[in-house]
Amino acid sequence: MKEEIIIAGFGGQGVLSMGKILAYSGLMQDKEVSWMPAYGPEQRGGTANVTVILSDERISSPVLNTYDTAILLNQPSIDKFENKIKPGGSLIFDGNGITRFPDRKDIHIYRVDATEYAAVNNIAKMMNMLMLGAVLKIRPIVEIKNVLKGLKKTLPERHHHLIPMNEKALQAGAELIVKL
Amino acid sequence: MKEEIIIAGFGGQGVLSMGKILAYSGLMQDKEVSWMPAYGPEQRGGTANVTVILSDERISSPVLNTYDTAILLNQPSIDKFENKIKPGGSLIFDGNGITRFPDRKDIHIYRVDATEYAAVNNIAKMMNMLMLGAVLKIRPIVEIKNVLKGLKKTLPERHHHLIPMNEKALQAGAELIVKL
Amino acid sequence: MNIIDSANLVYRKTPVMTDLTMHYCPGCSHGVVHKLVAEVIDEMDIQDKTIGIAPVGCAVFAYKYIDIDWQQAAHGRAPALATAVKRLLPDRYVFTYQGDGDLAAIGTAETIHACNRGENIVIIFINNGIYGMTGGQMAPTTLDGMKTATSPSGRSVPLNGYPLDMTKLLAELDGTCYVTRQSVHSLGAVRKTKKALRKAFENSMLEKGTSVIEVVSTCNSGWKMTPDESNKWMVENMFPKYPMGDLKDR
Amino acid sequence: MNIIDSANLVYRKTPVMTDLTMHYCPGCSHGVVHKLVAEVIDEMDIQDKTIGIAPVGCAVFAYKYIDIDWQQAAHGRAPALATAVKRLLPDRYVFTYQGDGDLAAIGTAETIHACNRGENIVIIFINNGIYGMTGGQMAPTTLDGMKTATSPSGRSVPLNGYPLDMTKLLAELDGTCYVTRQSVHSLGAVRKTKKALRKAFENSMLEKGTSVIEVVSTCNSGWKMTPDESNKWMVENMFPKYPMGDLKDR
Amino acid sequence: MAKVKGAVVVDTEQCKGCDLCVVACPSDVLSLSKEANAKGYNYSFMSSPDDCVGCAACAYVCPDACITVYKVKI
Amino acid sequence: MAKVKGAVVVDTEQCKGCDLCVVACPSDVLSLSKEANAKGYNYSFMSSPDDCVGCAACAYVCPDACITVYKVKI
Amino acid sequence: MRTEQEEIRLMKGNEAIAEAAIRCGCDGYFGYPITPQSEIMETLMDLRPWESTGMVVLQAESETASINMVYGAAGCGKKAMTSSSSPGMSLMQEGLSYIACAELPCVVVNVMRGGPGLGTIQPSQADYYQSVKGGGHGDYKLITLAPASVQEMADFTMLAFELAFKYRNPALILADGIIGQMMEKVVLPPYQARMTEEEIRRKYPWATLGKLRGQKQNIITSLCLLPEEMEAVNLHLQAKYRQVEQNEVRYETLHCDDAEYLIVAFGSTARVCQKAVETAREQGIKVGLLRPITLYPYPSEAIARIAGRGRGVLTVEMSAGQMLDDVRLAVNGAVPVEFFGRLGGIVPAPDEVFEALKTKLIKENV
Amino acid sequence: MRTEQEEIRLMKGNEAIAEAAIRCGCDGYFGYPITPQSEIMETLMDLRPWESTGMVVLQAESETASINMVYGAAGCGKKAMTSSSSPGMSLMQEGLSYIACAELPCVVVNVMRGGPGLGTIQPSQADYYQSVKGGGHGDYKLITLAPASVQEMADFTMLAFELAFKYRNPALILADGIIGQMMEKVVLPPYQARMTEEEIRRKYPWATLGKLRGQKQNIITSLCLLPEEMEAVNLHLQAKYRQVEQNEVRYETLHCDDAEYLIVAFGSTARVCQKAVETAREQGIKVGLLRPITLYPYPSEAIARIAGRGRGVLTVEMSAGQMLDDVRLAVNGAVPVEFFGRLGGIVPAPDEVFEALKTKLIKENV
Ligand SMILES: Cc1ncc(C[n+]2csc(CCOP(=O)(O)OP(=O)(O)O)c2C)c(N)n1
Ligand SMILES: Cc1ncc(C[n+]2csc(CCOP(=O)(O)OP(=O)(O)O)c2C)c(N)n1
Ligand code: SF4
Ligand code: SF4
Ligand code: SF4
Ligand code: SF4
Ligand code: SF4
Ligand code: SF4
Ligand SMILES: [Mg+2]
Ligand SMILES: [Mg+2]
Repeated sequence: MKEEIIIAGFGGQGVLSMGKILAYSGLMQDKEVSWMPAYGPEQRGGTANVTVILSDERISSPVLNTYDTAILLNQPSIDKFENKIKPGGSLIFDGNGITRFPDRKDIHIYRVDATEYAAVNNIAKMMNMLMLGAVLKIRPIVEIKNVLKGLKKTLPERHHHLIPMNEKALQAGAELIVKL
Repeated sequence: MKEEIIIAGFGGQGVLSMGKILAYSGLMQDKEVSWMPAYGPEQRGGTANVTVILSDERISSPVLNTYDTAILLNQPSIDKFENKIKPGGSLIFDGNGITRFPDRKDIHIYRVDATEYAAVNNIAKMMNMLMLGAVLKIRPIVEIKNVLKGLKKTLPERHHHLIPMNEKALQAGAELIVKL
Repeated sequence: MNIIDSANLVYRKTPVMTDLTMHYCPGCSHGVVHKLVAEVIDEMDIQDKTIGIAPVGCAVFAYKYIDIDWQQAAHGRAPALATAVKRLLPDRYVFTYQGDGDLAAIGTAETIHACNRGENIVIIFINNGIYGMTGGQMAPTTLDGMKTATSPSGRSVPLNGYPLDMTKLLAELDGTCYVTRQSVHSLGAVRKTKKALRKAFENSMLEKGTSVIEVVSTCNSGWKMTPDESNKWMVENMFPKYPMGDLKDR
Repeated sequence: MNIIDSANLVYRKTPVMTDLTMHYCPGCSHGVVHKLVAEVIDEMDIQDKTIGIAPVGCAVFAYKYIDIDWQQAAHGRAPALATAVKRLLPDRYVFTYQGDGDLAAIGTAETIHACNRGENIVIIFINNGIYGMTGGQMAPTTLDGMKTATSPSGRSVPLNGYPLDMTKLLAELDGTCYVTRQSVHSLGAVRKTKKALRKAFENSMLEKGTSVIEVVSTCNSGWKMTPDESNKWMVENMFPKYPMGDLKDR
Repeated sequence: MAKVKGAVVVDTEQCKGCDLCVVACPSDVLSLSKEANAKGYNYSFMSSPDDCVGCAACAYVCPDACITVYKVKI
Repeated sequence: MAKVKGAVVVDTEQCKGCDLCVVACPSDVLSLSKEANAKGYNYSFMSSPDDCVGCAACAYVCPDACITVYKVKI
Repeated sequence: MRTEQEEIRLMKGNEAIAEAAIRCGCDGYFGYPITPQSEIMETLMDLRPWESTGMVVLQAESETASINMVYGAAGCGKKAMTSSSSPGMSLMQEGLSYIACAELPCVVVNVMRGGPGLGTIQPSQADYYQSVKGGGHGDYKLITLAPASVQEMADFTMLAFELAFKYRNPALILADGIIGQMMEKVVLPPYQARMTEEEIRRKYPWATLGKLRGQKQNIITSLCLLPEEMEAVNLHLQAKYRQVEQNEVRYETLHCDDAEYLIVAFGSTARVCQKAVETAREQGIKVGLLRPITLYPYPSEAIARIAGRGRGVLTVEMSAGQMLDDVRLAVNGAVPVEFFGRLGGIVPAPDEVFEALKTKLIKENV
Repeated sequence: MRTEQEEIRLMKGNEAIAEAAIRCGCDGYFGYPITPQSEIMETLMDLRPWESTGMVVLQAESETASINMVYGAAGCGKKAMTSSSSPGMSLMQEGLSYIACAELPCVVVNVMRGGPGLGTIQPSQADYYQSVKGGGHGDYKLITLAPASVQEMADFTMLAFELAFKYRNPALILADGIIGQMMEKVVLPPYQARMTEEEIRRKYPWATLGKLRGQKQNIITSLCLLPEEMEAVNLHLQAKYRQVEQNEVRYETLHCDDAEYLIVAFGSTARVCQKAVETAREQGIKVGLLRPITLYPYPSEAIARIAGRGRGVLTVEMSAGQMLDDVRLAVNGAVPVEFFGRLGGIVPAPDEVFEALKTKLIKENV
């Protein structure tokens, strides 16, 4: 098993932490993992992206040309990464503010309106967990229980009370998938 | 014509300026010249030396192994340079404070008590001119008139009145030579 | 009644600012100071005679926003560049624009010696008590107890030393003619800062020496507060250590 | 009557000095200060607990003459070395010995920041107004009008800036606990300097911060005077700009 | 004393929604919009335009030079 | 008041003839010698030994730590 | 149950260095922030080792100060380190030359970014020359380790200290933005006690800890005004470097046994190349990969040996071709040596490398 | 009668640089004292060019400040220069990397002394790597001229400015303590007027002299946060370097036509080697000498050509063997390349070189 993932969006959308949770969950399942951000002074605008690889074997390049799965949270990310998905791979995008929809025929495309759902339900900070729930429904690369274990490991103790809320978001996100 | 000269002594004995006068005089006679000091923070003791080359041809190395003529003003200099004089070359030394006299048989050795003469005659600052007078008597590589021209060029205007004194010292020095 | 008419114009962006959107975080003080510098250049009509020296810090791209000739200096070295530029072009207005890391840490020597030589330049010193650009590390001016990425439990004097009042030092130097501390958190403060900047630029041609304008500023990203909270925190916490006003004017 | 008898001994070279002949020019102030430092170390009985940091400057070979452990720092960086040594060996006495070029030109940032952090070290600052080691060039502390190899017609403020009173700046910093200016041209001056040195060394263990002892000194070679003339010139010309006495003692 | 009436124009695309103009306005003229601009910021706008006195406090403190101010005496 | 008598020993080989001790001596005890030492310096010596009061001023100011001072009360 | 000491963690390369430093008994870290390595000091400040192991962590006023603080600490026989990125490294060159000459053991980390000048904060390998040829003045060498994984960031921190003390020489960890910023699994080394002063005095009698009664003074210096003495210092250094060259060459090979073509690459570029080699092997092209782990001493012999059996070498770097010199010197004309690089912060993609292999090397040999 | 302008003088290499700088219209010198080159600034201060040509001469607070002052001055299209010696050069590496990337023309003089560390003040050539490989971070090159006589100290000062402006690139004069301190005859160039502002605006429209109405702003920078842009900057630099390599290689040969053995040496070492070649020729040994004048760009082709005809090459340096790499790269295995060097401030004597020639090279070929 090997899954090569790109997650991209605006700084502030939780791109890097979504990747971190994925990577940590992989670690919980004894996979080899790599998490490689395109780093920069994000707080001052611009886009953020992270390449996450989960694999049974030792990972060679943490930098990739093409991906199995792309999780794209804004228009510039779709423009940049749509063409870098392997044929047969998956593109999962958030519909908020998208003006040009992805249209490749040789990949699976899913729309997940996590931002809207989060806004409506006043859980803006859970947007990335909603998205992750959807992603794991589509590509069940790690088990939800390991995601929760991972969260426990990474969140500081004082935030552990938020874990049930995260779990709910993961479940809710799985319901938002619209296959195009 | 090519003359390779080393001048060595204590800092303060006028080693470098004697070399400079020689080099400048060479220049007056349209020779190629090079003046290469062993530089260092002299003011804080130690010995000074300078290699002077006068030649009709372009000079290759300003740094030499062996010399035609050595002008040595103290004991450490004799110890260091006596053996670096070419067979048939000249060693000219000041007798002041010398405890081990040079004794090579294949070179010409001259003693010139310039320091003593300068002290007795209260012209300590002329010591190096006395020595130079002797040197030029022994090895007439440049003409006295060019030395004086050179002096005129190098000395600041306000010191030009000292030139006759220098001339006298050159003449007096020529009388101090004792061939060993 | 049509109020919005050029005849009724009270305030608009000076044309000395370019049209690019600044890369600063929302509410960052850098933007306000940029605007003021541009306005002063505009009002003095010296756009063709002014050369700016940009630092390494959040303001590294200042050259994109103020429409004059610029040089971008290595971290901390802006005063060295400015020295050379002004000495070679004595009838030009030359200013540096520097952060507290740039001016008061790595550039300490260059700053002090430019001021001590009395170079006829303007030094604009944005003191936000933090390294904004690199993600909020401690600066020499970081207050005691203040949390930053390299003082996560708050600056501690035994560990990290005292907050440094660099401007006070610069006022001590014979080479400075005008040293002042300002801010830009309110209308009044902005007006004063602008006046100070104008005076400093004018000093450039009077051969009086170096003018230093510290602007005590916020870095809401680094401070992890909203812009408004930052302003309030600044007034309450920064001002006591870095009090407003002229330190020297001769 | 045999006066010369160990029973009657009043003064002799301290055994903390080595037997090497110092490389300094005849009459150089460095020698006197070396002796005093060694005497203080001797009297405090801390030869085994003291680490000296030598500069780049005429005193670069200080380590040959004072018989303790030494590190020789890059030009200007002695305070950085001392910071690390003291932080890693807090029960040791750590001092730097620096010239005015070393401390007040290239080492400005290191000096100011060590003092501002309040490192518990002693900084001995030999201000002879010139770069002795390299042949007498202008230093930041060179007086206005003073001739040096790089100001052959005398320092000129418009060209070279103002003489820098670095010690005054250091006294302004919160991290310094004791800042004093002394000299070694007379018996009285020597005694005072020694007392100041002792106090500074004692401060090292009190966690009060940095102690700075400037010794206004002569460089007769660089000044092109006899040692005695140098002392007189110093009193007349250096003292007005660099007045004797404590600038800070807390 | 003649009454004064002001108005401001906010460059809503440049605005970063920092709220500083809102806080600075002495007459509570400005608010941040519910809607976001293309960069995702809730821009400032005149929620109580009639109260504007054209004092330009908002414009002076705006870091992004988004505000143009007009004023008439009436 | 008991009279005091001093004497100094100059390390003539280390002495650099800087003259500072000569100037510093309140009793004009010291002078520079006519003769030079091995390093070429005219070293300091007690030219008026009887006047020495053992005050050590000379020793304190000597940069090269050449002077040892003795004193007795007589 | 896993103990805390051998815990497997997911962390950034920069964080791994900080963790490993504390665990291997580092005495002092001195640094100045710069992207992409600021997390090293940030992690240390967060972990507060001064409360646990007693390690000192100090934010200096500049890189110049940092490296000279390292000099001071190392002079006391302490395990001292600093870290920076390219522009900051340039400011350390004088200090490094002093440290090398004074023979002080210490560890320096460079997480390279795109240059020259202020450049960009993205990954690069263009400080190779500076690192292994000598960015500072004079004849000296830094033992240079090039990690290619987060695990190696941790491991090489320990190894670097080991080598530094073994040879009394600064050791450089030459990483890049990728390795610094990426997260991987890492097994952290167990905690090792800091050296006691008695240990230091015994093992490193040159250290300036205070001159004990009856002992000679210790002097840390790089000054010898007499050129004869300075030459002797240099000859001693050179002899030491020959030792290092004999004992400490480290490299890793992949598919080199039957390789007709050889790729040479270090650090994260080697990871990218590994993927390219996999692709090539899938297509039946016999390519091998040699990854120098020590950049100084350089695995010249191994390269000469493996390259000599094949038909050509491709050097891949994130630079205009710097290690290329050393590959060419190793191969010494035996087979063609080609180069592929991306510059100024761009990371080559695996398929670009594969493409370069085909167009630059294999084609040439057809 | 000789005019003042073409006067023949006896002067030190350092003094020649100062005189030549004024004469070639230099606008600004910024420096910090260090032996063995302090006479450069001292001579300038003595000549007071600010009263004649208007040239600015400023003693900076450090080498770091000096090189950044040069950046500022050069950014205005002015002819700016600095000088230092080895340790001071190390402090300039960040600045040089910035200057190279911002493409600013300027002249830097390094009068090398023995390193590493504080070392000694005696002559050395051990900053070769730092000069031509890149002591600073990133991929950049300094056009590097190696004078071997006082005359060349003067001539290369002019030439360096010419090349610097031709390529908008820093030019380095890499001399050593011998050339700096020795006196020789020198014909000084005639005075050349400093460029007027109008001239600068016309010839160097990138200069920051103040943005005139209707013109675009000029920005001197080395920053490109986007790696794509930074790569473009780098590719542009690399293309320029290829140009330099094509156009500007300079070297001198002696007795190379029939040479069986070739000595390669630069700077004052080449003078020493010339004497060794004379001795060898007297003894009937067919030795030639190639003296690279430009160290970057390096005369690799010439060396390959001449060495290819012979039986071996001896590289002679005042270092542990740094240019040796470039000689080996040029020869690329065609003939044996041997090395003779003295280190840490020692100047090789002509007979030592002759001896090395016999024992290292000729013997091997017997
Ligand atoms: C030599 C060097 N060291 C460090 C850095 C990294 N760096 C970039 S900006 C900065 C500090 C910025 O802080 P400040 O000057 O206060 O400006 P601000 O961003 O707060 O406006 C640092 C350390 C660098 N670019 N170069
Ligand atoms: C980086 C560097 N720059 C310059 C020098 C040359 N240098 C040696 S000592 C010195 C100045 C000495 O002056 P000061 O510090 O006043 O000490 P003094 O000799 O007067 O006691 C200089 C510039 C150096 N060794 N290293
Ligand atoms: S990080 Fe701070 S200083 Fe930088 S732009 Fe953001 S708020 Fe302003
Ligand atoms: S040069 Fe000056 S400071 Fe140096 S030893 Fe001589 S007198 Fe002392
Ligand atoms: S101009 Fe004055 S009243 Fe009008 S919106 Fe702005 S701040 Fe408010
Ligand atoms: S101050 Fe400017 S940027 Fe901030 S909300 Fe108001 S208009 Fe927008
Ligand atoms: S001890 Fe006093 S009296 Fe005696 S020689 Fe010395 S200074 Fe003069
Ligand atoms: S002070 Fe010392 S060195 Fe000077 S003359 Fe007197 S004894 Fe000699
Ligand atoms: Mg800041
Ligand atoms: Mg001094």
